[in-house]
Amino acid sequence: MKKGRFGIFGGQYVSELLMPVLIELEEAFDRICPTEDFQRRFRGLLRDYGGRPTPLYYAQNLSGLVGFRVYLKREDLLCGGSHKLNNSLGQALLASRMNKKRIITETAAGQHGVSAAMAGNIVGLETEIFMGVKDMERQESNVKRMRLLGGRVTPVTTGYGLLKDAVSDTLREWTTSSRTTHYLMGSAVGPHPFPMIVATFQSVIGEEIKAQVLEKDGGLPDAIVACGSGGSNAVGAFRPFIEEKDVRLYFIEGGGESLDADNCAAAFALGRPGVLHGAVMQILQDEHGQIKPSRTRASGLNYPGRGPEISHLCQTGRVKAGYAFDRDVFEAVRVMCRTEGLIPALETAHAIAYVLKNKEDFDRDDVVVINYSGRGDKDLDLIFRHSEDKQ
Amino acid sequence: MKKGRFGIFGGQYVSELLMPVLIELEEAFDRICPTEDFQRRFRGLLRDYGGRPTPLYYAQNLSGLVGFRVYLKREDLLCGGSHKLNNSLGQALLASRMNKKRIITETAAGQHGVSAAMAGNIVGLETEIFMGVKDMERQESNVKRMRLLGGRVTPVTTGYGLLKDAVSDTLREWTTSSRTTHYLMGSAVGPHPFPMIVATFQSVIGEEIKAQVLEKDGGLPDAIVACGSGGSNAVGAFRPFIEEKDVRLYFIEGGGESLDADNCAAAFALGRPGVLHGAVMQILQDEHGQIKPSRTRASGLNYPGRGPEISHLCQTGRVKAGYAFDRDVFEAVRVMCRTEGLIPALETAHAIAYVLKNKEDFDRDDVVVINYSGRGDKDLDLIFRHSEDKQ
Amino acid sequence: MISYSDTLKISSKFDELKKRGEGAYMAHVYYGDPNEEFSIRLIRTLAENGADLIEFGIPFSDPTADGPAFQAACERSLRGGMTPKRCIEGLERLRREGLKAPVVVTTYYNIPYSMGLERFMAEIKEAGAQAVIVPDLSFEEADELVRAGGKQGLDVIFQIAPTTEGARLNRIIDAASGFLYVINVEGVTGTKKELQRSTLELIRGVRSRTGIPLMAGFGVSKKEHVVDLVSSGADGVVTGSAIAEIYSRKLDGPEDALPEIARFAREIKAGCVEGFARRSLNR
Amino acid sequence: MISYSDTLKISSKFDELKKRGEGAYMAHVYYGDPNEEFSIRLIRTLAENGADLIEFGIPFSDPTADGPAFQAACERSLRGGMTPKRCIEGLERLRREGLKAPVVVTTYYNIPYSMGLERFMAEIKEAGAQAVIVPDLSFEEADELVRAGGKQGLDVIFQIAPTTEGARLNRIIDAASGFLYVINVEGVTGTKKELQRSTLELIRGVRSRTGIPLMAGFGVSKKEHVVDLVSSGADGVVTGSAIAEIYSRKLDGPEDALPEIARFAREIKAGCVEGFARRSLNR
Ligand SMILES: Cc1ncc(COP(=O)(O)O)c(C=O)c1O
Ligand SMILES: Cc1ncc(COP(=O)(O)O)c(C=O)c1O
Repeated sequence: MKKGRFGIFGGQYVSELLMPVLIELEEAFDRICPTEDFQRRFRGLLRDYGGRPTPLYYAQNLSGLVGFRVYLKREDLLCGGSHKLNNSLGQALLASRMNKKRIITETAAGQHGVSAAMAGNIVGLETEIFMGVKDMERQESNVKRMRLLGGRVTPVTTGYGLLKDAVSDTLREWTTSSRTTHYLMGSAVGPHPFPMIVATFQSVIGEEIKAQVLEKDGGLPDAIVACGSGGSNAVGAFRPFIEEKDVRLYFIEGGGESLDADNCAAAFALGRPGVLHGAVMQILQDEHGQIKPSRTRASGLNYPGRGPEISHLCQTGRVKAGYAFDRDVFEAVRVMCRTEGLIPALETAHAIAYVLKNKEDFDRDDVVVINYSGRGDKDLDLIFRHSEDKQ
Repeated sequence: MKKGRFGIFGGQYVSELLMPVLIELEEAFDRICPTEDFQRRFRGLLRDYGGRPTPLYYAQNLSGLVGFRVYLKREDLLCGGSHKLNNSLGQALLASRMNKKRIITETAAGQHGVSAAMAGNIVGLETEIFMGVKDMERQESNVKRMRLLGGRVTPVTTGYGLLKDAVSDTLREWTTSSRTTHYLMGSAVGPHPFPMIVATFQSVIGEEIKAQVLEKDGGLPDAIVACGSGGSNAVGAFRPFIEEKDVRLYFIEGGGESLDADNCAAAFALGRPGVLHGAVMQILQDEHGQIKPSRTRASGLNYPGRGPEISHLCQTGRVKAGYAFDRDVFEAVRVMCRTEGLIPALETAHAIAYVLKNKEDFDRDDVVVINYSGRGDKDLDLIFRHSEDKQ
Repeated sequence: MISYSDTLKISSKFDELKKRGEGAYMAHVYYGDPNEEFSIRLIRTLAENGADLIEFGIPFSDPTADGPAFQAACERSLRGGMTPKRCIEGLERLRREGLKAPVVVTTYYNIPYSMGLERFMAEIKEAGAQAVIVPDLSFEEADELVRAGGKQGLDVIFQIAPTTEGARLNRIIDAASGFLYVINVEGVTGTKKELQRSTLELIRGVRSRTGIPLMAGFGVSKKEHVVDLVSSGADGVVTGSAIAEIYSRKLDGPEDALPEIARFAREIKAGCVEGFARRSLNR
Repeated sequence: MISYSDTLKISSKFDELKKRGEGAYMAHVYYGDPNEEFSIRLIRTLAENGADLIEFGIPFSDPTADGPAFQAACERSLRGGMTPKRCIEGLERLRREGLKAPVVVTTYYNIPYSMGLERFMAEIKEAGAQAVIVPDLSFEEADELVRAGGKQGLDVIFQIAPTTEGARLNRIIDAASGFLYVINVEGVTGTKKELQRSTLELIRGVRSRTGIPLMAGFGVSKKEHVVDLVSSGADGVVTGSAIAEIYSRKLDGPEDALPEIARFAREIKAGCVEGFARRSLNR
């Protein structure tokens, strides 16, 4: 397969202005990342700053409820509250080794922006974060976090004021500053080498799952379930299992109100391959090729594209794509709170909701790992308002 | 020393209604806690649910700033965002083994209430949390968390509507229900056996520090700094070092605006021994023995009493008591954000502020461990408003 | 210095009442709520209308054994500037002005602890008290206060509760002096509509083990309660919150509540008499 | 089907201009902003007032290489219901109504990708285009589109930027057809006050390596820019955002802006002529 390609997906569809920095980045990644020095610092930060390994928690009460064994891979316990830091630390370190002076990035749920600001401070680089104005409203607490951390949060008003517009603006900013600035891509999307870099840094999740489930359960899991849009937490969790054909892999998108609703983000059900932000991906778009924004309640699932790797894995059937509707997502939050005392991020709750609503996908003696990608602190107001409304 | 006594401190000053349950509790703790079965479940939950061991993080940037080596014991990464879960899981497990049907407790910052609700769900016990109305306002997000987790949050309007009043109301409730209900005491305070139980469950912090600092730095630390009011995180961190006379121990209280201000919580500077909520403790009180509430910006430091063990350690000079004023605490938050990308809880920021303001207490080659007791998510609005005001 | 006749001794009071065939009525007030003058008149009214003993409360900021009525009473009194010293002066004044009933001072342990146990006991003794009750002082921690009381000839009253059992119960009974305070309910002070069956069983059980006077308190607010308690073996009852509830409805002019309080006290006392009579019948 | 004379060929146009001693002026518009009728009149105005080539933009929802002016243009056009198909029909109409300038269709890669590359190239060819520019299509990914263009005789215009260097620069130059689009600035489209010195060096550098026509774009908004660029070796310039900025101040009646746009075009064209003249002097 051509470098940077996953089947028909991937590639480098960017302005000529960016090609040189992408080439530089790939070269630097290939050169720096494998060095012992980089790995020692990266692994050290993941462990001591991030809190890795994150636990694999046998969710006894939830298992009792669903009738099969469920483990949660606790990325919510990673510093910052989601899996995002794995990638941010890796790329920030890389950027500093590349002598970049500054980090730019975009964020939707704010989790990535927070982790980028953290990582920027650790390596001593300025951080600017582009964020759609709509997302800024919905994820106000994360905006505060980023600003407290010294991150400059730049509101994006173009387009729909959502994540895709923020990515566009970050790319624009990058074209003006790529010599000094690293674009810390937040998910496994964008032009090559980003999907590869992000997946590499995130695959620590899957490596840990593999070792932990072997230790705790004596074998490989029967299924791994992860939510996503760009797909970084999913690819990170899935990577070490792709060749293990007996391990079923599920990728859960935001279903919004329904498949017909205009907030639906089920790109595998409703989209088709297209080119956006530098790569061929599975994309939500209209008949003419204009990109459609989605607006599920989970800001982090509203990117219209699916990263090249997850696009390919779903297209070829290795990964099963599913979705969860908003109402089931809120119910999943409730169940998680009551059974295990954990408030999940709305994104994460999609994976839980899928398991709760599709019990027939799993056998009585299946071992199912849910990649518990983040905690719900950022969604507290939304969740609380919803739970009040229901009473 | 008499059981339950630390020098002149401690004891069991409670209504006769509660003596039988305290005796039952002590007996149950002594019987159940050492069993392999209990320890396996407790340690298992701490690891897989809680995320222990929490890292000991060498804060390179902060160290550079202060001029000596600073390690952070990352209790902020514990599930729920502070050290409180160590104790809540232990007591909730104990309560369920004692066949109690229900947990009651109080909370100020809400961190303990959240951890109690989590632990309650894990062991399948109902949880009711008493919280002063003033604290409910200031820590609104934690109130939401507790309620989402199914905890019943009961507003306390008596007295000043602060933590001490919530403790009083919880004690009152306990006198009516002690046969079926466990009072999950949130700090190392209250009548014997609570201070012992809480310190035992929290001392996992210090045990880990000891092993980790030996591994990372090749020796014992020169100093350990912890914030506190009841003293659970401090005692937990200090316990394994009390006999190591070369390790200096610092206990940092809330200084409020100034020592003269009526929000000051510096009980070791301003208080004296007294009896409250079941024990002889160092207490903020007026000349007549009426308890004085404090109202520093950190809800979790406003308990007017210092647990018997920390009271004794400070009285005998083994631990040095210090305090930090509000303005230095907010500055410490800023420094922490910028140097290490971490937003500390306001309580935790007191320990950091002390180190920043008292650099002369430490030598150039000192190794200082700050017990980083919690993350600032709960204080986000307060911190953010303060940082905006300053601009 | 005021001198007190032997009749003020608690044991003499119980002897006297037994001879008269009456249960004892102890009325509990927090001094200074809502002001000193009212407390003086309140105590006088109670003593004149049937209260045999006065439980004289020194307010504390954190009265953990008290329910809402007494919490509010403590708060009001403290907000009015009340201090332990002024309370003791108030007691002295009551004695000076002729109060003849034995007085049991009640407060939380930090008040004597703060003043110094010896000094506290000496001062209340001098002011005219016969005993103390410290609701947050467990039997296990009481030695020091008992010792200080011993020096002054003051009884430290112990409490027992429905949850007190077995060997501990016996130890407390054996160590009791003055009288034993039987906590009727599992809970804090405050009026209750009904008396629990188990309360009467508790009284009967303790009665069968000891001759020391038993005073039943917590939750008593009606004559029927009193009759039942005394006829079951209690030597008397305590009411507290019930009184505070009456005047706290008229805080603008609490004196207006005194006639109703007088009526209430007479009824409780009547219950003490009737209960005692029934007890004799029961035997 | 419409037939086009050879004069529409891009190479012929450059030959002709060179013969006349002029730099080429390419005017870039997004079709349909704010409506189709205006775009038709705008393009006609530009062609009549000095534009030698038309860069005909098909709006895309996420124009990542464009600055604020063109982002807004795309948004307005799409909000008005514009589709790629209607754009192509618009181009056809322009040809039918006599537009003689070569047309370079520009759009983002998802538009041809979505329609199918072959079909897209065939349709724009048939409508009258001579070339395409796809700003988010890197040289490395261009093979397929070049192949589809080859079948139709359409040039795929490559871009080079200040950051393009070394072997890659040479490879792109060697593969270029039609002309090379030199991106003047590190950044997106949009007007700039000043032209950077480095831009002119870039032009000179590339000029020395190749004989293919060089069109300099991004940030061009003033005659002085144009003179400098053309005199430094560019065969022409592109203006885009500058035009959109003029009419976007009068969106209620954009036609009112046409006289100003005509003036603007004439000035840019004058710069092309003057720059060329100076170039000859420089030699
Ligand atoms: C908690 C959480 N989970 C999942 C995601 C989705 O990102 P990805 O698809 O890259 O895993 C996000 C994005 O913000 C997130 O915050
Ligand atoms: C983060 C944090 N640190 C410290 C404390 C103080 O508690 P303790 O004195 O029991 O350690 C609290 C109490 O709420 C807290 O939330």
